[in-house]
Amino acid sequence: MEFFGLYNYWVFAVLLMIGLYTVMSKANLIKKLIGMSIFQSAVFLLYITMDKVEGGTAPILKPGVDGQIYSNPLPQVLILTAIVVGVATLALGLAIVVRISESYGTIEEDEVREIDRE
Amino acid sequence: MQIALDIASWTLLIAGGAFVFTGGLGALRMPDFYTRMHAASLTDSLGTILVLFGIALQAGVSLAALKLITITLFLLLTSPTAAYALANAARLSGVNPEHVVATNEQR
Amino acid sequence: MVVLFGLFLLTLLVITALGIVNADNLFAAVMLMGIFSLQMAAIFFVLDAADVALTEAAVGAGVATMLLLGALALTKDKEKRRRRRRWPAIVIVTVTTLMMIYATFDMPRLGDPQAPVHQHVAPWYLSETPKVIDIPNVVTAILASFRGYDTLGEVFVIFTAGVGVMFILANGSGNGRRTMVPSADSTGLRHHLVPRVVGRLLVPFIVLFGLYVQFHGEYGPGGGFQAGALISAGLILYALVEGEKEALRAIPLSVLVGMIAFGAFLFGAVGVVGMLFGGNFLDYSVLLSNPVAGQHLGIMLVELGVGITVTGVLLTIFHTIAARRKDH
Amino acid sequence: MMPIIAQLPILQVVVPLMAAPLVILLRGRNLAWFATMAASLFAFAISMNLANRVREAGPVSYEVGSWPAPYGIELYVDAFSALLLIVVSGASSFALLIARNSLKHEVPEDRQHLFYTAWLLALSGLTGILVAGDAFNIFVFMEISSLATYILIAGGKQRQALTAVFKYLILGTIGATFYLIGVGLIYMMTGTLNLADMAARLHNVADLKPILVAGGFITVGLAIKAAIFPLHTWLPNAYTYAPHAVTAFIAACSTKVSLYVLLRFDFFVFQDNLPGHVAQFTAFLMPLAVIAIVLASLIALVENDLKRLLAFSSVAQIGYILLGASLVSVTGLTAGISHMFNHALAKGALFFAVACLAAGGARLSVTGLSGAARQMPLTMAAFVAAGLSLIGIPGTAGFVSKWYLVRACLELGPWGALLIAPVLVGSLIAVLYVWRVIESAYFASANQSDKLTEAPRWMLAVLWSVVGLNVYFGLQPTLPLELAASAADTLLFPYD
Repeated sequence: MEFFGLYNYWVFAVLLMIGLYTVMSKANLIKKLIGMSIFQSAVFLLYITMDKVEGGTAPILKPGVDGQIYSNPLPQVLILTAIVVGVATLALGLAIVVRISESYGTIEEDEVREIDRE
Repeated sequence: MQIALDIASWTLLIAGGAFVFTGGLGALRMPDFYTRMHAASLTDSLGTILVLFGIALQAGVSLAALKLITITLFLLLTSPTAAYALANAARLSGVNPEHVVATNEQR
Repeated sequence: MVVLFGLFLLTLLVITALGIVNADNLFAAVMLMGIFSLQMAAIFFVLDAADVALTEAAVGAGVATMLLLGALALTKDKEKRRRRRRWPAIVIVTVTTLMMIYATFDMPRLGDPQAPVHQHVAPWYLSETPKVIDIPNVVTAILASFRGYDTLGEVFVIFTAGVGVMFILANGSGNGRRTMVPSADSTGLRHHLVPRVVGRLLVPFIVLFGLYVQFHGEYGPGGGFQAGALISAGLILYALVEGEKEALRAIPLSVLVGMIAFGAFLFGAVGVVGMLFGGNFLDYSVLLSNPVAGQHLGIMLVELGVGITVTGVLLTIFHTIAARRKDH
Repeated sequence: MMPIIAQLPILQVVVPLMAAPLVILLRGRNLAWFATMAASLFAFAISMNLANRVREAGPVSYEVGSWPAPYGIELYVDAFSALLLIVVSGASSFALLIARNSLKHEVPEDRQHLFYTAWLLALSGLTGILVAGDAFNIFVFMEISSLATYILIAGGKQRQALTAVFKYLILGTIGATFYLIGVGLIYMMTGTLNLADMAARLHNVADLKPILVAGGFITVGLAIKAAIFPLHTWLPNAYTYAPHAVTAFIAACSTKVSLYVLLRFDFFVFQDNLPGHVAQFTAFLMPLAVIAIVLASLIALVENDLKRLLAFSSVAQIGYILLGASLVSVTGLTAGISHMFNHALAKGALFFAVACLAAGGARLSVTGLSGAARQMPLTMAAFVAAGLSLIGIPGTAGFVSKWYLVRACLELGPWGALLIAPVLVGSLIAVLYVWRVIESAYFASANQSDKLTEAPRWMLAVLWSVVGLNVYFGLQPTLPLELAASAADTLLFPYD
């Protein structure tokens, strides 16, 4: 049973690293931003894996039923904020990439560096 | 009565699953854009609707069933439109089917 | 049961992520990104996070894909395949992954009820909400009232993103006062008859569903952010189908900027009013004579402020990108 | 009506935050500037008031929404955050005074109201971090201040500002997400997000693996945001290509706020809970600080672009602050924290001088400044005075914290003497690179091509008032030192 309990955390680690790898090794600026949003999505997975309780349901209280186990609501609140932060950063990053593509003519990082060096 | 409902919903679910599978397989195996897109749209329209009806039967007469029916109606409207829009956009941006037919003869 | 679902979906997730990384055609990468977000939403739902699943689907898949497509439309969507020495990145990545895996062995197992997370703060929320705020959806109770200050910060994050895109992409040509007049050929999909008819049929229902999600936040999954994303998705569909000119005539840009400012200001104002009535900042109990009714009123107003700001920001970003397209 | 005094911690953040949606609607001539200036001055007044209350009555805590501490969000203002609140709101007010003129030819007229909205959001984000007592709340306000800072930097005229801000965005987001992972792991093992509560509950889980990895993630994440040596690569370009007023504002306070969060976590949360905590500082952060001081100063020595030279000197100064903090002694921490205050003054004055030079039409490079002193005597004189304060000449603000740093090293005994070397070498190199500018401005022959005019009187008045502050706090440093000492005391012995 050991393997299943920790599988979520291992997928979190793998996704985190796929995102970080994309940001580090890809030259295309939009691909970097996509890698960054994968990187942030991995963190959502870490938080939401914490909130599951065996046999629990979503934390919406049903008045009649008592003795009902609920999953932990707090990580969900934190992740609602984190998702919005991720999209806001993506929007700003894309706006900057559009301006870079217009003033430099390319969105490949090394070509931009060449143009800067001239 | 309950068993009949269960059997009906299970058959619908399996049929829907089969259609989704064939759609996926078709999208993979078909030679060019239009045929592949035809296979994929098959999954969207028929497969999903069968699965949704299957679940609606499981849910019995309840608010959930009503919600599932409305989702099915929504899908009935949007997936064929999406398929049409995709094909139309492809046609406008110059993906023409005749070209592919020619290569089939040479093979 | 949960573990089985989780196992299957998580493996699919990793495969999609690898697909995204290797996709040269950025358009394919964006589509895979949408699929990635939907799988994420499915996993969240399996893990009992209904609100987060709805948000991830609406904001993560809907809005993020729209932003990426908008950016691709203005730049090139082909990535140059090149051989680069990748070993430093691979080394750092593997080292950090091993560090992470090393850390997971003391972590509580999935769904273990004895985990410290479920012992300390969470039970208080679950027991206090019926007594103090008395709404079924505990997540909305925490989001809007117990940790309302976080959500205030979050609204201003979206507000900053709106200000940022307007500042960076505002075309220097026109002066800001005049709304960006889209040029003649912005006719949208006029010659696509079928999508126009279906679109015109669907837009009211999408906006209606958005409003339902907005005001249903206290009883089931829903709230300001999801509602904002849904309503703006509906209006963007209207803009795509009818064309920029119609959409800007329906909701001009000055109204959108007004919506952004009003929503954020409404949220803060509810807090300040609470302060004037003698409570601390964002204390809704003092708003009305009966504290529980005060909480209801506070949460409803706050979620409304969030919904208005999110709709305003997303539509402004869409119109800014669309207008940008005409000038260059 | 609750007495307004009790509401101060939340007002500190809410005033600039609520001003932002108003300023976005003001498209008038410089109506937006007046509103922003008013909000910034109001925030400065609140921070001075808070500092007095903290000095008299000790740390102030405030429950947002009247929910009890670990369940609701608690604001916590102690001497350390009070001092930095003064630095942040002061730097914002002075930089706004300079921005009034220097922005005329940098940001087009029709977008200035958006620029000032972003400015207010950056200010409220930074103050939000400083008053927050809740780990996740710090992340939310860190994101607000970072996003707003990206907007401000993207306002720069040259196109390199865009590539610089893109790199800063990527690295900043990775840093913030590392911090989020660290907070998530600690939350997983302790079940709480409130800093004080987290510190209390960390005892029984301290030796578990997730907490150690969480410490690693938080330190690396905040090191990126605070531009500590190996992770500072975003800083030079971001400072160089940002508008001059923005560079002055973020140079004075934005990296220091991330350092504040790092020190808050390392001393307040991990203090005696994490086994080998002292080793973490001395073994890991001290060498980085020493390398930062020496190497960054050397790079500054060979740098020709004036703003990039000052940016690398900032990386070196952050090394000083970190060196002070990594001595884990009361004097060391006092030196580090007071250097945050003094460096903000010195570096702020230098970047104000750069803004004045640009307003006067000078080319912002060491060679380009040749002979500038004859046409712009007042600005160059202020530049020299601010340079002296950066080096740490006695009688200026920079000297005070460097003196405490040397005393802290001596307290360590024989090992400490070894640490004095980098401090002195750093100051020596600082003398050299300030001298390079002086030599080019005063003694080199003026090239006739560019006609320089003295900077507008308004900007000169602001510049000279900040230089005056440098000298005042050099001679009369009781306020910052007292706050820094009590901050060091609360950090090292949080529980008694």
